[in-house]
Amino acid sequence: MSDAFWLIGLILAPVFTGLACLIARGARACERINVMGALVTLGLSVAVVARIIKDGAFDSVRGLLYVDAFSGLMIASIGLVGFAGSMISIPFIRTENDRGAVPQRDRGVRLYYAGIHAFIATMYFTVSVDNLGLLWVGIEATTVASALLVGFSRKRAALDAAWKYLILCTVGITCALFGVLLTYFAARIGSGNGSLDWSSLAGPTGTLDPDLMRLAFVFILVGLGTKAGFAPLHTWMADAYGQAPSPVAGMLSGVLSSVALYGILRFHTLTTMATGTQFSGNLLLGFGLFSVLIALPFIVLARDLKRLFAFSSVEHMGLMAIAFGIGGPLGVTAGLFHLANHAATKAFLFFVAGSIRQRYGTRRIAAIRGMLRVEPVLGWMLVAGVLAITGTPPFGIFVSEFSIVSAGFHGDRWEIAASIVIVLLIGVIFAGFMRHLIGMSYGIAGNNPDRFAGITPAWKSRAGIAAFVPLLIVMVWFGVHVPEPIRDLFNEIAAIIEPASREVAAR
Amino acid sequence: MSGLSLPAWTMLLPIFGYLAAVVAAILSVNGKNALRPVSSLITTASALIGVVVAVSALLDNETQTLRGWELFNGIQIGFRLDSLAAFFLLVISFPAIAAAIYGIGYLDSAHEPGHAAAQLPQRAGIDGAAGAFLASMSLLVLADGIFGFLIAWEAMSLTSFFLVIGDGANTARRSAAYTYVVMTHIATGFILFAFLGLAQHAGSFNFTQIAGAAGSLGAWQRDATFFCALLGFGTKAGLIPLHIWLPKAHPAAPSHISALMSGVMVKTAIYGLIRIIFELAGPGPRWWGTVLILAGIVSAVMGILYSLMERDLKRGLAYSTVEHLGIITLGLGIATLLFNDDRPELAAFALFAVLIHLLNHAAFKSLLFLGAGAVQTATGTRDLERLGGLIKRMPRTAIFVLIGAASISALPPLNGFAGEWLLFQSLLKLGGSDDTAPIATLAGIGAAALALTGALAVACFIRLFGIGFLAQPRTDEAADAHEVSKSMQFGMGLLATCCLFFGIGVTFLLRLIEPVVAQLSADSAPPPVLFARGVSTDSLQGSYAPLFVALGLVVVGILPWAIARGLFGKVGRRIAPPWVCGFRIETGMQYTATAFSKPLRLMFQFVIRPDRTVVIDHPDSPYFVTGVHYDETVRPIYERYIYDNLVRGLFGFSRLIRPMQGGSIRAYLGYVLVTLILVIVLAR
Amino acid sequence: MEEIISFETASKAIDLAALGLLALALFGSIVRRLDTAILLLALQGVMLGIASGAAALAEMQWRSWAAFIVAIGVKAIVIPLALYFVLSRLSITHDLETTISTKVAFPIAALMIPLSYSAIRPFTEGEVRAFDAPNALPAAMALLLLGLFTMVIRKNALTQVIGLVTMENGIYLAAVAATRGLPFTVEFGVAVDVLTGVGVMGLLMHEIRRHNPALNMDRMKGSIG
Amino acid sequence: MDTLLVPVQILLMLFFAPLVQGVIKTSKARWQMRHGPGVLQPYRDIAKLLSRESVQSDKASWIFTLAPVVYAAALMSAAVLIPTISERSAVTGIADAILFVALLALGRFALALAGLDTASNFGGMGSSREVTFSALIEPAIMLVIFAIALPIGSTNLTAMAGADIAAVAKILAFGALLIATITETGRVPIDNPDTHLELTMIHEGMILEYSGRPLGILHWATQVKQLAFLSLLAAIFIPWGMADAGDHSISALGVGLGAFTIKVVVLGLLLGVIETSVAKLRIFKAPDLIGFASVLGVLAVLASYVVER
Repeated sequence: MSDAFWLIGLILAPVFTGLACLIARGARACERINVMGALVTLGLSVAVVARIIKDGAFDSVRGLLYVDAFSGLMIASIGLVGFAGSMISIPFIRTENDRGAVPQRDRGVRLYYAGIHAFIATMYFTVSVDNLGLLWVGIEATTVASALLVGFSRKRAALDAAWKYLILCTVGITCALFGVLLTYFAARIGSGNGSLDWSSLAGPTGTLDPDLMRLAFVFILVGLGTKAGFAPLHTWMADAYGQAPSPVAGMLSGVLSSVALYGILRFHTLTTMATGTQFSGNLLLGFGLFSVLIALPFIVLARDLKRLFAFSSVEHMGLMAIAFGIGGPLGVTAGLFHLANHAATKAFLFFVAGSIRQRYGTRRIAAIRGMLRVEPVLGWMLVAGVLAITGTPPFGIFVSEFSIVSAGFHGDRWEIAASIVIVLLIGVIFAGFMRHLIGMSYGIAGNNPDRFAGITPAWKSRAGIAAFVPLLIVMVWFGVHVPEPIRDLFNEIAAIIEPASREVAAR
Repeated sequence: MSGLSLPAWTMLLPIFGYLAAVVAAILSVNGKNALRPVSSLITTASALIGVVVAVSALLDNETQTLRGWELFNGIQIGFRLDSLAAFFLLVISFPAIAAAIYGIGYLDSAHEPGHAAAQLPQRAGIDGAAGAFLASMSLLVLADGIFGFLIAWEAMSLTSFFLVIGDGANTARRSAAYTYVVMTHIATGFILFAFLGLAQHAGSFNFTQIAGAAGSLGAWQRDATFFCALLGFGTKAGLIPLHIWLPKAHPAAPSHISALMSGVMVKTAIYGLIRIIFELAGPGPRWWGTVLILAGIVSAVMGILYSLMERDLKRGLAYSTVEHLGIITLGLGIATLLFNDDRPELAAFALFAVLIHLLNHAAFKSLLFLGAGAVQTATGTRDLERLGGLIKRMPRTAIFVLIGAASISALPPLNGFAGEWLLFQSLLKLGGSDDTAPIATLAGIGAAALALTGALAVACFIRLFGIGFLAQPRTDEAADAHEVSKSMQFGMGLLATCCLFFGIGVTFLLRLIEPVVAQLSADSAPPPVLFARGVSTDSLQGSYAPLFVALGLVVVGILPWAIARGLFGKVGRRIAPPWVCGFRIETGMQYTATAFSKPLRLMFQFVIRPDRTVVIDHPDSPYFVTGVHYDETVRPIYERYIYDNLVRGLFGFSRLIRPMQGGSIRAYLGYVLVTLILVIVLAR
Repeated sequence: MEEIISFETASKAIDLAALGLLALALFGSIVRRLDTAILLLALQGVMLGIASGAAALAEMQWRSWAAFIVAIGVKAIVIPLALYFVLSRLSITHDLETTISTKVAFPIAALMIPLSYSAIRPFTEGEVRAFDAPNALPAAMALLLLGLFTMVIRKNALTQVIGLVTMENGIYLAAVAATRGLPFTVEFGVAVDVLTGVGVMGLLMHEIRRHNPALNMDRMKGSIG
Repeated sequence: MDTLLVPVQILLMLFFAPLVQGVIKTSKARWQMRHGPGVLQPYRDIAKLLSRESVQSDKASWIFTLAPVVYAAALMSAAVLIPTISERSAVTGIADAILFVALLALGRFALALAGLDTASNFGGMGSSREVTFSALIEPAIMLVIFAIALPIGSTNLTAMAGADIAAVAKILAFGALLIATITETGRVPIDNPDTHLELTMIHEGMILEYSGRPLGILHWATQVKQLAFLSLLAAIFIPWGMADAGDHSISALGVGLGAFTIKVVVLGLLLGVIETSVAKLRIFKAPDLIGFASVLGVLAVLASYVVER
């Protein structure tokens, strides 16, 4: 079988799974299909990634699809989080359904599964196309696919959130499209023929008009930045993540924003090739710092668990932006590593949040108390997750944040200043998080938390374990040891994102 | 001298041991009750191994390294056991033995709600966390490279955080733990800056390479590094005003953990400072030493003052930890100043003083915390005002605590004095190092401050022991206290013995740590001669021979009684109630702890600003008073003036920003538009 | 087959269409009545039709004709009609309540135009003169900004869709101006996405109307912070 | 001969101390136009007390019993350190000035605990005040020691005896040490040795519960402490006539003994004068005086460097 097969299969498998769910009879059948589909997809993604790691980039469908190391990283994270997401969905949706919280009962369940698989498919599509225009199409498709999932529980708040999400992201994405067009023009001015194929643009022949590319990048950054959730374009996040079903929220936060970042970085590369690293790098740095700064107060004052995590996503997207803005092999690899860690950790956290909501019947932080006594396992999972996301050892994010900052220290004085600032901000954010965490895990359990004691706890069902354990393994594993091939992968990607610095990460 | 010359991998044995203890604890969660002490016993064994490894490494004085694995972007995990690390491994391990053994009995019979370890899970939690705590501390000193250091550092803070918060049942502990973890985390940020600056210069994360590149550091790099390190490690060391977490957190933990935190954990900060100053970033300009000396003086004096004002036994001890870390910092400052002045032989002397005092403090502070725990176990309270008369009810504990109190008050011939004597001598050396008035005055002031601290410490521990253990019990809890279990006694006894022997045999200790000093001051450092026989008038050094002094004290102590006996024969002794102006003696008549420190509170009003509350309740007419409640509390000024404002500022800022997320989609779209336009304009 | 009109003429036509679109969008951002706004949107569609038609005549490729059909069909007829349909079903006055007065809105909206021109001038004037229709790109960018601006100042969900479509028109104009157009796959994908996007919006609007019959976006305050 | 110095010194201190006390009391009496009991009275008092049985508080513990032993041991050993008839401290090479201060602290520690152990309120009050004042005076003493020790670079009392440092420094240091002496020996204006008014007493408060032999020992030890301070003053500031550390010929020692006697008697008279001529301070005014001692100390340290020898 050829690579092409795997790749196409990777994109089509979720699609078919989704369709199958759509026509499936009954919720249980749906779940079974979901499991199979998820497993197949995971297998395919592993195959593709392995292929990429083994012998580099390849294309298929007459150059329509093209995956390099960077796509490989994204496929890996989508594979992991997507699998975990579709697994955790089973106990989650089952509980919701038992509680009658799913609109139109089984039909709603079918739509849900169809939705998440379609969503996953669009993400795979986005990261594996060659043509930047299609990349745009893919990102817009993710928005459309996920908007309905956000509004899944047809409640008012959910619908409003979905509306905001859709409108804001569509607006952003439209700006991005303009950016894509400008890129096209830039290509035409630069080298007579206008093309949007990454492989040709980023290739040695690709020359772009610097000034126009600069403008193009501005639109791309603002447009896709809205999707990725840079402050002050992040405003839809809190509502969307807060209202979306937790598995979806996990996928949105864990990978979707990273996919948007992926898009930005592709153009970042083109821009750097056209204008040198300074321009786009500084923009990223600026947006990143601002995002971390803006995320801080909302984390400190958060009242709602999932909104808290949403703002932490803003923070972490900001950190990644800073890492790529700092650039250089160190910065880029650190950013990529952070991307991977954040995907696993944040998905884990949202899944935990979902379980907590089902257990306590609320997302209000003030109402969640004494978890370590009421629900020890879940409580410790929350503790672990929060410690991981706030960058404490032995979790991966500690390593990646450390590398980001140390990369900053290798930069010029502005980058040193930036890294000092972010360390302090992260410190305060940690303070905010711990305040909530201590309250939730240790505080005195009030207002009868046993109201919902009857529910089947998501983290105890087999599917739940299948969702949590892999994520947890990745979180901890990357904290103590990063295997050789993965490090090589990162270096390879660094060479793709910053062709200027093609030598592997120093030391 | 030469030790066992163990292979390199043995340095990790204690760590694995502690981790085994953690595993044992986890396994015992739902296990049988008989399995309770297993974890603690494993910890004890590992600590013993730690002592052996450390001592033998000190004896055969050679640096051993273990290559670990590369983690990411050149982050190397590696281990190194040099003399300094060995010394600190020793400081970590020997109190750990006592604490672990003590813990067995303590957890069996702890009173305070939350520490009550009757139910197994909690006990397992404490044992496991304790094991992890010790493991991380040992790892900290063994780590060769900033990343391993930081991981261990954070792990140390987190494990101790979990120990402090316990089951978080009461608000006080939650807030204590919160303050602790937040402050230590932000402090870690500064340590990170210090390290990363060096790593960036050296192009490596490993201490060995960084130390190698230290020579070519720029002046401002050195200064920045030192500054950040001072802030970061100063917080952990509890230097005023960075210390506010310490008196909150240390008492909250179970007492044998408090012992480890106060006696050992804070020392890791000193370890970090020493590494930075003497190996990684030094030598630097003079002001480093001066700053350290001044910071030390402030912490020492203020710390002991606050300790004097405390009614809570363990809080008092925690403040005295602030004091002693101040003293150690003072000594470190002297060493730094001399080291930076390129006077290695004098710096070496000061280093001896620092290390010895550090070791001693580990002994007696741990001992006193264990004692406090025993009192708490026996009486269920830590409030001095509710104690009294314990010496009759728990005689052994009383003796141990008395030894601890005497040592910490720097009374000869116990170990506390040995350290202080060396410090005074190094102050003298500092003053003599160049004859300019400023340095001399600095030395003089330092001596005065040290003397003041010592005298206040005497007062403080007279108060602690006198009010807590002597005379009559003030409450029923104190009245029906009983001696604590054997394992607790053993733990305390072990440390008490350490106090005695470290005091008498300080000479041997000095010879033991000789390689450490040699490694730091890059100079063969002969240990200071404490005892000079035969005096030639030209070289008259100050000297202190503990053994002779001890013997002398005994002889001279017996002498007058012998004389009296010889002259006037034997006389009897009658037991009678004391004379209280003809009234019947009541426990209420006894001096209270608050009253005892009243004069000092009045004299130092200007720094400690006590809040006095007097409530006179009279049912109807103000002339018929039924009762007067007098309370005097001390709320530290820096909390009032620094930290409250910081917090207020943070929340103010947050409330300011929050409306941005108003929920209006048009506002959000507005942000997009504005951002777009701004960036377009900026980008051109 | 060979082209009916020359590229120059086509460019002229596109240029004029661009200016027309600009005027319409500017006007659309300040009109008082909702159905007027829809009408203006339809006119924008017509303008696009003209532009794409001209391009098609010049290029004589079937996909340029496809673009022309889309412009006339979808943008000039379907979407306006759909919006009008929804509007008629809505239980709201056809008056638009803008949030800021026209006196303020208009100058701001007008400012977008010089901004766009100044941003793109270097490529449409001077020695590196890349395009035959110098107004196309600036106009496209201005449409983008104006559409966004309309969305900001209007409360009603419908007007937000109108603003969005205006932005889309901008893109479309830019795409058309790129004579010897974009890769087909891209255009196709874009079209599909836009349609599904609008479709989903309709779906959501339908749902939202259950609790927010006037589709007033200001009653959509999520939780704060 | 050198090793013999230790017992000589001990006996000298033990049996000289009451005499000095007597001298002071007599001089006071004379200044107050009284006849006074005569210089040998302290011997009689101590002898009487030593021969009496003792009464002990039934609330007290073994601390109460042990305290006098430790107190006496500490202070008498402290007295041994001071060079008296010879410039050579009897225990040079074993102990130095810093140990002297530490031994004072040890004595204080024991006695203050005993004061708290009796369960009566006077004891606690005495201890509280004692530790307060000594906490304030100890820095002053240490400053004096450093003022002398810094220039000569040694805290060895043999070296400090008659060390040549700037006269100004010496005078300042003398003032500081004099105040220290007054404080440590519990004399007017800090404390009043011959009253038992609860408002004023400090030292007497702690030992209020003692009687018989222990009390005798305590008094004795206190007098030894007083003598130790006087001889410290003498050794450092008026080293005339002390036998050179090198030769300990009988003659030299004889001269030293004579000189020593004269010096301490003179100093004793001086204390008498002070005690008669000034009024006792209110207890919370005393710190000002003691603080002044520290100031003098700091100035002394400065002077010992700034001013030419």
